[in-house]
Amino acid sequence: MSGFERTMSPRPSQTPDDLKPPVTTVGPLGWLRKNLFNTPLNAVLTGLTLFFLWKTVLPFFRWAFVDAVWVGPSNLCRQSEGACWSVISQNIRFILFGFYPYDQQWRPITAMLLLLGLVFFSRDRKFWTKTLACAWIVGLGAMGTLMAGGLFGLPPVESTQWGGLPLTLLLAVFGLTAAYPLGVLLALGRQSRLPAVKLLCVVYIELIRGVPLISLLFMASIIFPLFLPAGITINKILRAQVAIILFTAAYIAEVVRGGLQAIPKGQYEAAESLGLNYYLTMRLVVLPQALKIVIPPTVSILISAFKDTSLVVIIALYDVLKTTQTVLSNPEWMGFSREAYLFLAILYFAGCFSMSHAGRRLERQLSTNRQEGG
Amino acid sequence: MDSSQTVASRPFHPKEPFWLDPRFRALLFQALVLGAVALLAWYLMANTIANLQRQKIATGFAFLEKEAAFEIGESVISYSAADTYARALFVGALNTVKVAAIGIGLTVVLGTFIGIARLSSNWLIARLAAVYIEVMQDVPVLLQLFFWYALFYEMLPGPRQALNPMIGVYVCNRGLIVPSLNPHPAWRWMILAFTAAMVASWLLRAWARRRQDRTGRPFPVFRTSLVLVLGAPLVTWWAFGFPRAVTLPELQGFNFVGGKTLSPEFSALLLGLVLYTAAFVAEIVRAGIQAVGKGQREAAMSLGLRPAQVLRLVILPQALRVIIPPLTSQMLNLTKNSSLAVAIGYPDFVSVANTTINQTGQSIEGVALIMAVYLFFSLSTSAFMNWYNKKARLVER
Amino acid sequence: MTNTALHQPPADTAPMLEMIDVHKWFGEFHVLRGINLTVHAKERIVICGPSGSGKSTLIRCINRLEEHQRGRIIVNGIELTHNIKNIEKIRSEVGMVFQHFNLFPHLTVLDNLTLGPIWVRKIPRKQAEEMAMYYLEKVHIADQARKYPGQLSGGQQQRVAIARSLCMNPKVMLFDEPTSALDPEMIKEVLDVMIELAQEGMTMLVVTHEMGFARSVAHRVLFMDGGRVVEENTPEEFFSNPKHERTRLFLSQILH
Amino acid sequence: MTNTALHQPPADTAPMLEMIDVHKWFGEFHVLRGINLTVHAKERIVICGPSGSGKSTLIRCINRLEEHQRGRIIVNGIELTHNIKNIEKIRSEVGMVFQHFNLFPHLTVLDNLTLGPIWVRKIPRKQAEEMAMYYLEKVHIADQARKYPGQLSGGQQQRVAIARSLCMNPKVMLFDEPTSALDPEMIKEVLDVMIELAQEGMTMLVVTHEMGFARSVAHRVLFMDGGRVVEENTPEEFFSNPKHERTRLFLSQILH
Amino acid sequence: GTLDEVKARGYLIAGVNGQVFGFSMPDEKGEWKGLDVDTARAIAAAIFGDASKIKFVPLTAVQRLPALQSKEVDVLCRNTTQTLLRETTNGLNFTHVNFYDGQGFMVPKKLGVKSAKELNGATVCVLPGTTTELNAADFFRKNNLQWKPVVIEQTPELNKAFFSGRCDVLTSDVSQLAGHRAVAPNPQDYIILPEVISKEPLAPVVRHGDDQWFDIVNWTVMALIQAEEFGITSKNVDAMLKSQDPEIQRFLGVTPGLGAALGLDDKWAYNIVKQVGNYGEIFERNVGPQTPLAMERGLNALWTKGGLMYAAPFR
Ligand SMILES: Nc1ncnc2c1ncn2[C@@H]1O[C@H](COP(=O)(O)OP(=O)(O)OP(=O)(O)O)[C@@H](O)[C@H]1O
Ligand SMILES: Nc1ncnc2c1ncn2[C@@H]1O[C@H](COP(=O)(O)OP(=O)(O)OP(=O)(O)O)[C@@H](O)[C@H]1O
Ligand SMILES: [Mg+2]
Ligand SMILES: [Mg+2]
Repeated sequence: MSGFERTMSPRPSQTPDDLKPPVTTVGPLGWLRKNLFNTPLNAVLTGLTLFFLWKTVLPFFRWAFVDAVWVGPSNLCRQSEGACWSVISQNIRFILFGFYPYDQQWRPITAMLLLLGLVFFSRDRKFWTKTLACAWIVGLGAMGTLMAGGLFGLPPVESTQWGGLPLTLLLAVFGLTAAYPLGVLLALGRQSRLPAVKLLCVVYIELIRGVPLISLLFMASIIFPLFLPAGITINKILRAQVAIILFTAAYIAEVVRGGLQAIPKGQYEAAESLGLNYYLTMRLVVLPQALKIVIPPTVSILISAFKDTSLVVIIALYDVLKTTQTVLSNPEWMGFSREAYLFLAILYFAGCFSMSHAGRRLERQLSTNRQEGG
Repeated sequence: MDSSQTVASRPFHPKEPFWLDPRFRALLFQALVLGAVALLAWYLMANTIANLQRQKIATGFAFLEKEAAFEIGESVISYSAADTYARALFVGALNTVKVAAIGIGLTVVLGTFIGIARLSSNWLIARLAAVYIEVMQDVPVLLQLFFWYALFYEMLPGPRQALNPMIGVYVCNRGLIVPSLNPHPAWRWMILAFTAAMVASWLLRAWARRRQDRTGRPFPVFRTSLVLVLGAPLVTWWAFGFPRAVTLPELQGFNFVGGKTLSPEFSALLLGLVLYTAAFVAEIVRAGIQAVGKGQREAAMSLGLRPAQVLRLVILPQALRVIIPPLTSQMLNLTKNSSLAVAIGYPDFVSVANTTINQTGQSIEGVALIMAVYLFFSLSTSAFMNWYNKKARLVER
Repeated sequence: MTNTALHQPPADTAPMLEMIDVHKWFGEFHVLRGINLTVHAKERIVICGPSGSGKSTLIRCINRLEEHQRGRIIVNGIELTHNIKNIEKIRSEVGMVFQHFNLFPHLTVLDNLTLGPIWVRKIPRKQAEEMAMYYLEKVHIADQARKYPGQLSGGQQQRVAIARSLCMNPKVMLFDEPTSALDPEMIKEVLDVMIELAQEGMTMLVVTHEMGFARSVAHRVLFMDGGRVVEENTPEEFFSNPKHERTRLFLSQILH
Repeated sequence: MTNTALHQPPADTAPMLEMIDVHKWFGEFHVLRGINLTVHAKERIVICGPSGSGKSTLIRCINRLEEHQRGRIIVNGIELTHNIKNIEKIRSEVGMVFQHFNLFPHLTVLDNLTLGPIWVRKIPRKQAEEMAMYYLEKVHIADQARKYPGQLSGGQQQRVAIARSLCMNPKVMLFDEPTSALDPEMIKEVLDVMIELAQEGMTMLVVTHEMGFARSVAHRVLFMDGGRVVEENTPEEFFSNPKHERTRLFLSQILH
Repeated sequence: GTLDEVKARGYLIAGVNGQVFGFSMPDEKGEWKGLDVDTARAIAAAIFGDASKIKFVPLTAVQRLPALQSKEVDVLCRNTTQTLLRETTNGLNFTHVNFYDGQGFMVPKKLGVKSAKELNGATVCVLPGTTTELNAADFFRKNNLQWKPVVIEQTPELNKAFFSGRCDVLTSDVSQLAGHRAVAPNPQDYIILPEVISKEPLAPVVRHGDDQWFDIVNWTVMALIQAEEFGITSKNVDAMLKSQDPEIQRFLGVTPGLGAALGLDDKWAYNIVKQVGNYGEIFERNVGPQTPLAMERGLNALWTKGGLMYAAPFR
């Protein structure tokens, strides 16, 4: 290449200190060359990609922002070329809160803000203290009270009337908090030396992991009532919740098992020879280490559990996906699925992305911790 | 030694209280656990039986032999409403297998592609791949299915205004309709030729390896096989005089008649599952490739191997060991997620089973069938995994 | 440190540990083939022998990390049987130090030390920490109390492990090759701590190949081979005048 | 091994390797600042210098694991340009041994050795295996041929890596700190193999801090700092009478 | 019995469909609207004298019968067709029919189809698991027609699929077709074909074995009909209290006796009419010509007007 022709005749290097790198390798130009045009193939690919982006992003931008209708009735939308965001803005309260009594909807809003606040303060390991744990307990209690009412002069609201985002969050948050201990127990059971316990746990875990979640939801919604003696019923939401818990627990169990297997045998022996019994060994020595190891895979399970709550639409629970679909089946708003589903996608994305972000951050913190302290 | 006398004088207790024996405790605990589980199972069974009797719901699988009396939108084998439930369920299972198999194939291709793009030295492409992976992983697959399905029927025109990008090919909200080939003996021969070429390529590979071992001269197996596999059917086709009579799809009454149809339900399901799962596969592929250290590539390169050889002889064998186990579980996930077909009207197994439950009221049997079918899939997958892990471990140690 | 003081045989008290015809099998493999051993209080025993001879297994049987299948093991008057009360009692009276330290990496040094006292002995935290600091000083490492094990060198870690055992006020201390995972310069700091411990009259069973330690500290040296105690002798005799051919061979390999 | 034999300067043949005013930048960072170096056949060069001085980069430029941006590199008469044929040719004539061995873990030792000959040199397998066994014997490890790299010790792995390079019959061998990832007792076995290689007259460029090796084997020692060859000297002169202040400082740190 | 449980609980739980406009569907404030919903409200009014003491549970087709059987809901007002097998093998009792329906077909006008017999080769959208699916299969089989079903369990998805042209035909109960048409972007573009291929008497459902509860639900529906026959509406019901007609006096509880016989307050019928209205009002409000559904009374007119709505005497 030309660079070589220039240097064909060897010259002694006089002042190599002032020598600048070839212009094509540094600066914005160097960056472009290195990252976008380093080979002919890459140059072609870059060109094609830019063309593709030009052809897709620009029209999308026009559709989503420039020509969009943000508020206003549906007939306005039908005349416009762009996105009809008013399908969201006009129905936002039903989408977000479902059947929750219209005049009481400040309560789910407050509860969700509370949850958001708690999550925000839990994002950093620095804040993981007893106070935060208490705050979570108090917070969850307060959220429950706010949602259910019946105390402090709040009119009671049946859980069957909860819908929309609070229901999604409820299924996710309680699903995860309850599945976690159960998953840990199952993992311990699977590692147990007692053959019967081990067998039970293995069968449970493999069975649950082998079937799709919706078969469990079907079970919860149509078979479970048959299991109960005549006259005893359990609320539909609770049954779906139980199905989600049982499902997630099996996955958590497998992840935790990975952590348990990573703990060297010497740790058990050291604990045993201090005289700690099985329970204390697990609680004080093994689990704290194992659970720390498995934080990254746990986060991805939490994310998929959060996404999986959307499957409850199939058993007619009014989570945020179902409320959106209900709006879409209203004649006025029929045909604006794209906008509505995009909105939901953004909602879910925000939730999942912040979780995975927090997970990565936690992982980083833990790995530095381990270097200095573990 | 001399310690026996000291011991003889010491009182000891050969019989310990049995309840302090850990072996006894272990047995007791297990018995308690098993008992509790059995009790629970018995209790549920008893309730269920009582409820079933009280509500006069039939039990057992006798319904499988009854006439299903409902239609199924698409089927790999022939089916009509006059067939039995068993056949209807079988049709559903085949539909599940169909979407899963095609989906798995496409997912692996797309996922590998995106995974490699994620590692591309081209910044733009790497970024785009990263964005794709992040977005797809963070949006529920059910929502994606709804989105694609809605897009299909809201954006595409009806059959009468169908897009006609090529002669005989129509795109409309009834799906993608392509011409179908008229029956001709040539087709069977071409399939035969194709199979023969595959076998020949396989033999060629073995031969080429032996020859290279003997003489050192490598043989361009891949290129030759490609020529063979593509050429043999073509030659057969030519030998039969290029029969190319096709049935063009034609708008007759409501719908296109003739030709083959890829329904929107199937397409939306396939698209949703593939796009979603490919994001996970891409991450797996990326991790697998990155798991092979940079040093391995450098060492291979400094032996003078060409880039393709580096990839084939050094990188891939190592990367695959890392990739295959999580890849299999993603394949299984795709299969399980295909059960969401029920939400967008593709008649997969769950969908057919659901209808069956509705018609017969025998929900326990129906859900049990669903679970059994998926368990079968996942147990066979884990059997494969065990086999593979054993093999991979052999290679490593 | 006076060697003579160390070599004074212990006062003849009731035996602290007795093993009578102890056998153990791993599956079909006969690891311990009739071990007889009596250790009195304040006695210090060094066990050596080739790899795979069953030294670790012997020592691990004493606090029931392995279960023996024949014979009797009596620690401080309590027989090791399937009675869990007895097992727990014996474990809290027997301290064990491992080759690989086995400190708890998620706990600070101090928490490592107080874990047993607080949860097994049920001592208030404050008191447990005072005791922990006392023993940390004993192993010359009090300034590291707030660190995590991962931040310490191997020698420091092993000393913490010794202090952790001491915090349980054990009657007997078992050491399983406590220095063999250490770099040469660290071996000495650990051995020094063990010698101090010996001077204070701790009953000790030490599996080690540090013959210098054996010579200067042990009352008796046991040589094991093939699951049997082949030779039992005073250190002087053992090193200068071994009785068995096998011992002689082994010593020639060890003391190059 | 006779030191004198090793130190005979090589016959003055055509240069095996020439580097003329070679520059390299990593982004804005000027790593190699005008390297001029001529190596004749059978010459043995040791390169040393502080960390980050560009030793690895220099050596990696020679077989194009890094691309230089100015100047010329000519190996055995072939100039390194963007011509892919030339690069492949040079790579098959230059052997490289890495700090971390970089053996292929999915192949047996034998397959590691035959990979290059079979696929690059297109030699029949049988012949390639014979040759591999020959070189394995040369590095004293013929009995491990059927094992996988993971089953070998570090020293054994590095010797396999050397044998793997030798199987390609290279004209020049490059070593990038071949012993720095090894335990002390293994260093010796690897250095011994390298010395044998030197005795047989291989042209070698070795980045190493093993000054004993440099002293006994090298014809020339290059000292690099800040991307430049600061000093170039015979080993005797280099160690006894370094010309530059910087070299002296470095040597005082290395040879404690 | 169920009545005591409901009273103790303080509200009624009714299973509804939740996806059929005009019969049961939430509006944008989450308020339930529809004919089935109002029927259920009438039951609450009869029991508590307060039509708002009620909770609705949306149920899918698969869930509805188990939900009733397991007592998750007290009564099912979910356009459920009365059939012999359902009454017997599923242990249910259908009360008085609150809507006479029949299965029909809806097609876009522009297809130019006049009769269901011309539907050969059509793609048909159908809800799975209902009698509808079976009737359709029977119909096409009987007439030897080719068809391709698209079965989607989610009604909104099904609707959308049809209106965007995914199917040529939507088959369902005629009332629901009207409901679906009402929600179409351009309702006038669709016609409902004349063939009604089945009888679909839709009635609230209760469990077997609780006769008192059956009576309450049964007579509540009849009270709605009877009120219309008497000409009592929510507006004039207070005035009607002063009516001299002994039948009306008995009906509205001015003359006590009827309510007590059901185990309810004597004002039960008054409360129903006062709070929910009579059958005619409910019909007009939810599905009548003024609504987007624009349904004629047809079979659902009073017997006096040539329909099938006929209440047994209140005495
Ligand atoms: N858990 C086990 N299962 C089966 N065999 C075992 C087990 N633990 C030890 N062994 C075997 O028992 C024999 C004695 O082992 P032990 O660890 O007691 O030897 P050792 O004398 O401590 O040797 P070293 O000096 O290598 O530590 C060895 O052959 C070993 O392989
Ligand atoms: N790929 C790279 N990108 C950017 N900088 C690099 C890269 N590789 C090396 N460098 C930098 O170039 C300088 C020289 O690196 P090189 O590895 O050649 O040093 P070295 O002399 O081999 O040091 P060491 O003794 O630590 O191996 C270092 O400062 C290093 O950080
Ligand atoms: Mg041992
Ligand atoms: Mg280097």
